[in-house]
Amino acid sequence: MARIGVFVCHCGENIGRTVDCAAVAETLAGHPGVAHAEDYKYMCSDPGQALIKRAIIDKRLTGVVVAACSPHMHEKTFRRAASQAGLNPFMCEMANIREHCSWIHEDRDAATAKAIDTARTIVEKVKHNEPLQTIHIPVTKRALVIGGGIAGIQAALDIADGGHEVVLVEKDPSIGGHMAQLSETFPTLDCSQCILTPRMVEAYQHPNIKLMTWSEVEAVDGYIGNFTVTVRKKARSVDADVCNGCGDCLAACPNRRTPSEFDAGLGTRSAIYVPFPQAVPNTPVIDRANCGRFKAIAKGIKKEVCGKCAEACLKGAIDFTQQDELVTEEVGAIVVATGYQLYSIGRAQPEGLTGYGEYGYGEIPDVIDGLQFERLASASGPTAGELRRPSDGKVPQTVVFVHCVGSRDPEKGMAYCSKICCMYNAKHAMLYRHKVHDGRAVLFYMDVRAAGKGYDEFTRRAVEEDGAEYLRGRVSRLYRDGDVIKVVGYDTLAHEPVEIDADMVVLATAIRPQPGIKQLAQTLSVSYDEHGFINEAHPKLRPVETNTAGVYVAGACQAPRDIPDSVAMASAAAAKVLGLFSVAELEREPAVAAVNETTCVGCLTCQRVCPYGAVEAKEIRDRDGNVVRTVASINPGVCQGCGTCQAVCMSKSIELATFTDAEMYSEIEALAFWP
Amino acid sequence: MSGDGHADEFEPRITAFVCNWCTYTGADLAGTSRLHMASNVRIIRVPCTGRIDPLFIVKAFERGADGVIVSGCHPADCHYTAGNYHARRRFALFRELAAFVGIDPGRMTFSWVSASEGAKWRDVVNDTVARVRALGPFDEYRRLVDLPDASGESYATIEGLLGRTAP
Amino acid sequence: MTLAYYPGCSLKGTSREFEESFLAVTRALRIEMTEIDDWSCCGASSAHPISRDLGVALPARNLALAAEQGADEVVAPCAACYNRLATAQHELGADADLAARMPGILGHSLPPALHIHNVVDLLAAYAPRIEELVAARVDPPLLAGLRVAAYYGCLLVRPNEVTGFDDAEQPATMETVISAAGASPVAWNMAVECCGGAFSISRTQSVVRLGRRIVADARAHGAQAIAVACPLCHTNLDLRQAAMTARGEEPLPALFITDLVGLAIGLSPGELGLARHFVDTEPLLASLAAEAEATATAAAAQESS
Amino acid sequence: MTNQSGAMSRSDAVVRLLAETRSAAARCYQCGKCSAGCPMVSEMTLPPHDIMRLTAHGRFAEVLSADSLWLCLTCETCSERCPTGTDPAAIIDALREAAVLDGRREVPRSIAAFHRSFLDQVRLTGRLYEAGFFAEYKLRSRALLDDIGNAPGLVRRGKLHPLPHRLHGIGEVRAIFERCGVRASDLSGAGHAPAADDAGGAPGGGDPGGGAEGGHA
Amino acid sequence: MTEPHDLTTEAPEATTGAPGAAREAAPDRYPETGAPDETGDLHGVARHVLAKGEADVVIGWEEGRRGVRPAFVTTPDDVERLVFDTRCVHNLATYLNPRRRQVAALGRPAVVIKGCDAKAVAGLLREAQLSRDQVVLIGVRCGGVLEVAELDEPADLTPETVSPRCYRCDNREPHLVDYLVGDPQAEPPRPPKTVDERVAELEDAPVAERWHFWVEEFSRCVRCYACREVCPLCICERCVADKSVPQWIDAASHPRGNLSWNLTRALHLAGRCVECGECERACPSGLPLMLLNRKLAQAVRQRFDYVAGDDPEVPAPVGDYRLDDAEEFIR
Repeated sequence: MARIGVFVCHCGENIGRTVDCAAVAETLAGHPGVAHAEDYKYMCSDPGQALIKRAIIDKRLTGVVVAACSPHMHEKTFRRAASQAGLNPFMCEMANIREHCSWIHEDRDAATAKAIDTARTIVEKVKHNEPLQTIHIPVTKRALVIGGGIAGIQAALDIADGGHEVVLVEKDPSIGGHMAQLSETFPTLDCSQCILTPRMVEAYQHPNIKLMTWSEVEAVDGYIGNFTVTVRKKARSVDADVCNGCGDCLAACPNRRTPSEFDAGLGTRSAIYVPFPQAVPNTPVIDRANCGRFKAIAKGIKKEVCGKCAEACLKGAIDFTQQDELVTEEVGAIVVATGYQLYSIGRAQPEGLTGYGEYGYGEIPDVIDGLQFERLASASGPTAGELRRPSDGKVPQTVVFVHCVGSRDPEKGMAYCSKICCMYNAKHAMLYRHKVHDGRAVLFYMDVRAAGKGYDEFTRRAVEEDGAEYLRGRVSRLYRDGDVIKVVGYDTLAHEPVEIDADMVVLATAIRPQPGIKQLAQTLSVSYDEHGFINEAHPKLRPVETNTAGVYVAGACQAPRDIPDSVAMASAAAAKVLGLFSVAELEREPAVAAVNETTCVGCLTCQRVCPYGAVEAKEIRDRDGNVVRTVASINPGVCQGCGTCQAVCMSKSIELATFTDAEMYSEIEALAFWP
Repeated sequence: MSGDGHADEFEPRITAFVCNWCTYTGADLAGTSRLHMASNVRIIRVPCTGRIDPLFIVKAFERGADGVIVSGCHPADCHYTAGNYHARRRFALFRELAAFVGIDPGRMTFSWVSASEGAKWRDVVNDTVARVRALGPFDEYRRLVDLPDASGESYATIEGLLGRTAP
Repeated sequence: MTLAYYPGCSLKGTSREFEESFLAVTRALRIEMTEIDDWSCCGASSAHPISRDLGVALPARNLALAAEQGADEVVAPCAACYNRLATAQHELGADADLAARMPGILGHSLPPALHIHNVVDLLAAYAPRIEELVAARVDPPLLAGLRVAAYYGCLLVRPNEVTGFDDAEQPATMETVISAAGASPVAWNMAVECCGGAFSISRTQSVVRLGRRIVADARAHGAQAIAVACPLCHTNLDLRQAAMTARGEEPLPALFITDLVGLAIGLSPGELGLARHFVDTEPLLASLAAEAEATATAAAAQESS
Repeated sequence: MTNQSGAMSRSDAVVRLLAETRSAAARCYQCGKCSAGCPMVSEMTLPPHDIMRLTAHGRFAEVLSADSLWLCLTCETCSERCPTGTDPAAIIDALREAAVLDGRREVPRSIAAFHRSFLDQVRLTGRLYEAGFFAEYKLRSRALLDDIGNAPGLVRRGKLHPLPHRLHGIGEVRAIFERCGVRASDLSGAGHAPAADDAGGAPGGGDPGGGAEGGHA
Repeated sequence: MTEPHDLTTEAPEATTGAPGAAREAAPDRYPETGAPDETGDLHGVARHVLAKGEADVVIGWEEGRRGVRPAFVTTPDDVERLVFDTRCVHNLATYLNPRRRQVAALGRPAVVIKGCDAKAVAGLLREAQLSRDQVVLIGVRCGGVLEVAELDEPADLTPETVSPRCYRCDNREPHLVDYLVGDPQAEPPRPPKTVDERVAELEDAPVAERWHFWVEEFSRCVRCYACREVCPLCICERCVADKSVPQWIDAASHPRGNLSWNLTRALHLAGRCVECGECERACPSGLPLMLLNRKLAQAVRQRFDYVAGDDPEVPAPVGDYRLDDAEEFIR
């Protein structure tokens, strides 16, 4: 006969306010199989847990039901307490009478009745629970980091320093991400390359880091501790081992006009290129879309075209025949750090977003975005650091910086604030004033959001020392008028319309996740929000984890974020990974399915539905070894406990532990008591 | 029982089978956001909508439910990648057969509610309760078992069961 | 596809020439349409600013008449009427309470959704036929090389989710019609800036201020004429242009888009009512004819040599 | 914005309109983009975003008595570019309607005269009888000399019909006015003398010299 | 509920459209058995098969005390007992069901199968209950059969006597065969009311009326499970109805238990049932079980573009899914 303890929590007054906890405990005390029932103000507190432990020992309880908050909150807490008192943790379940009851109903009677029913349902379930032992599964103590920006590099370094191998996959030819494109970084104005390049080299030379640039993750199978990742190493057409990065091939390449992605389209590069001087690895890549030879091949021209880079290469490292390569990596944890892209104001927009017709849809010359300004200001940029405007190379005497282009603009599809633009706008104004002393920097803003350490002081310096003119009001329209750009605005503090003839306009466009993030998230079966930012497991309490065990997130791919936060988040994710790798074996919830081989007829429908391929056919042989029957058999290591097989099994020969038929049936049965 | 219904009004009993990763968490979010809703729904948690067997729904009706909600992750968001796709096929067929044998489809709600759609969960709950309240109690189901009538006669006539006078 | 024609009050009065030009061109392009019988004013500049119901009911009456007279499409050459008809239909679609009350207010049943055209999208739909007629003309193309600034004003493109016409900030449909007519549209900045609309007589100095900016910008970008598609804009840029032009500056003729198409396909200035314009179009027409003549003789000479 | 119809009393309608505008204006976060793009902002004492601010805070006394409400061209630039979808154009429309229903008198005379004359002509003839409209506008706005120079040009160009059009459905049009609760007396008391900088009529510019348009009849 | 798909107006080609069309195009679908051996009549083939030892028993029909009954011929001499005529309505594929130990004990079977029976064999192959090389299939060209087998003389088919299953049969000449006997037959007559029409009639009735109809029918079910025993595709060792812990389906034969039993049986056959009609024919209480199967077959056809055919390569829709499956009923 079951001896179940029911513990009803007041949760301060979160539950007590609308649910009569005493009545719940009292009613449950009389329910068949319940040997102990009491209510207490804070079940999850130490005294609360002590109550449970003492009851388990004193009353020799065979099961515990804690009627309190959501299992997602404290199931682990109470199961640990139960096991400390000698009860198998899986005999302890929670009844959600807070999020699903007290918080969402006002009528006290209705809430109390519902709480009683919910608790009773879980009591009936626990009667049919079976004691289970956690499954121990091996952990492949290797990590995969997707994205080679500062967040990815930091995570990879921390994990590698923790003594574990890391595979760092980066889709561009070099790691460094958007940080490499910056000239100087706020709030200290130290040069971006100077603080980033050492980290890139450290990652490149770290014995534990396997760097795979010009590569993308194509498929991810398996589960925490045992992921099998297929990475597509795109053909570089250059043999990385032979190449010594001398750059002769770059000089020999006839095609000089391809717009450089690194210079945000302002500069140009050759078809065979290295994105930027300090690129890591310093191995060039042939951009087959713009290389004469490959364009000819694509058109089916038999004759060999160009090939000058191969001629120029003394080491013979150029290999036109190289093909994409699919590499499989076994890893135990994955950190997603794919970073961000800037919203473009053009006409063509992804679903749900709108362009900025009033700012010219990006077709007005000298109206550029933040990254393009960074490239103009950067010494390695197309203008070697001289602030010259793209159209005619003149040094602009008046530059207007427009805040919130796309951000905080629900009508354009992005209601959120992109967090870092106020800071880099102040920085841009300072950089401009440092380089063009008599120039005029005008910033149209709504609010200056500079909440980091030393941040507000930084923006005040831009105003007080560098003479940045902050005008409060959104710009209504930009249009080219002769040689200048007319900026039509309104100064809401001075109560007057403002029209400025700007030589150049810098738009602080919104931060968005990288293109293709949704496909990657679906490959990892991780959820994402309507913009494509990865959903964290819990906004406050589990910010670097995702709802898929073993997959962590860091940097701007989760939400707009500056460098200090991205680095901190990367180290946090690395800490999570190291925690995961610190145990010999992973303990896994024993929620796996098992086949009753006497009743299974081997129709193998379960094999067809299993998303993890956990079901194999198994032959039953008689003593003489000839096959009597084939049945299905489930590998407990691979099964993730979704239960689809049990639902499609006609003869109900499969039982998923923790959600067995008996347990489900008892929960439904309990509702028959519903008054 | 629920806030806005007046005392004598029929309060439907709704059983909800929800998947642990999306809708259950969405319902948690509705809780943390204090989104008030009807209290007629009793939630039973399953790992995935793929785990929900039509027998669960039939048994829920047999045990007195007036309406059933089945809810889980949106397609492509399933934590187990494909559980909701199998569930979608299974319930497409079950729903048509149930309607064919005379169970009003209005008594069953199928929905996708993600972990961030607390408000949608409240709407699913409130709409289902309102719809089933309009349909009234599912007495026909409860009367299918030939309970001995007052005189102790063990086999009630079929007409009695169906609440019709004998032809 | 039966097209109803809603002229609007100004086309019967101060902007008669727009109706003459519109009817002449539609006849030439073989666009069949019938004027809505017993149409009434859409209340354009004065109804909706003081009463939302009136601002929807007056145009809705005309939609109901058009539907009752068997039309499923309506063209309103005047941008203000077009905007009011579109807004009425949009509001009736969006506001159930208003839609419920409207039959009682109108005395007609609620009009079904009609496809509402303005003159620009109608002409754009017939651009191939315009090009055909221009090519078929024997004498040399009159408008070749004529630089025209396409002026949309505000009511054609805004509010965009109501009119649904082209792009609210960078429209291009009128440019396609101008090119079809053989002229060359000019890139300029004031295409969608408001001309002052109904303040023409009640607050003329605002209209002069706004109009001066528009004409100046057109002239600065080399336009020889401004193409308009609204009688209000035309009145403000034609009748009021005298007040906008400084000493010694040549005024810029304001032509209706239908005038351009008419001239291109060979209709005479008389048929297009050009004489009714305040800014004289004669000098421009003369210079165009002369240019056309010159190119024709040069081509003939070149051929014979 | 739902609004009044004949049945509801005017004061109820005003209360409802103001409540609706107030809740609609709550979406505005004062970014100033509407005022930046408004063609008439330079002539307004209360630019659109200030109107939104006062409306959001229920300070209707100041809003309904502002000239600026009447200087709006209804060109929809503000609503088209508003980042939060507050639709200031619709709010200002509704505020004007509330001002009329509330019998507010602070309306620039010429504009009050324009709207009143325009609607009178439409109520009387079913269409805008322009000759009658110009006459009535002149009387109401007392701007007798404005555009006098243009009158002969208009007549010569046949752009001024002497007689109004006979509308068969004139009864329906008048019924519409009545059922929409728009009375001939609306805006009657309104109209203050033009403010100092408000020049009122056309700067006397008439036809640019008779000779120039000699041309074709 | 989706509106009833009216198959009555369906041109014959259409039903054979989906899976059948592929068949004509690819005659080499059965490389392993080669072209069916036209050795003429049933007896000749049976004698050949037994004589050559290709099979230990030929399962067919023979004259019984009342009408025809299934026959198990094990020696070439007895092949004369085999008959085939309009009374041979039974679906002999049920004897290939592994649960029938006593038939398996007779050794390697050869079975005489009509078109509908062939579909059942394909079903068993799809679910690994049978492997193709374990059985010899003797296909017979069929022109439709009577609904009643217990007639002393084979009667001609009339609209009243023809079995409802035969109307619009898309497999009158089975393809999943090693041998094919019998002459091409004309199309069977159309019964006064086809199954589709009966389904449509019920669907047009209001929900409450449908409920009453089925409760009345199910109240007559005595849970003898004949429908399960006769069905070739009910392959479970222990049926869920026999599972008592937990007892999902009430064992008692009151209407509530019968409703959940019949719902579960129909759902377990969704996308698998070949509509051979044996369950309805075997039911002692005369429950219209084919209506349930037909309704689900229509749903499977409309929603998943699948019609059960006799090609084991075409996967059944159960346990499969497409990203664009219709979800109009999901919020």
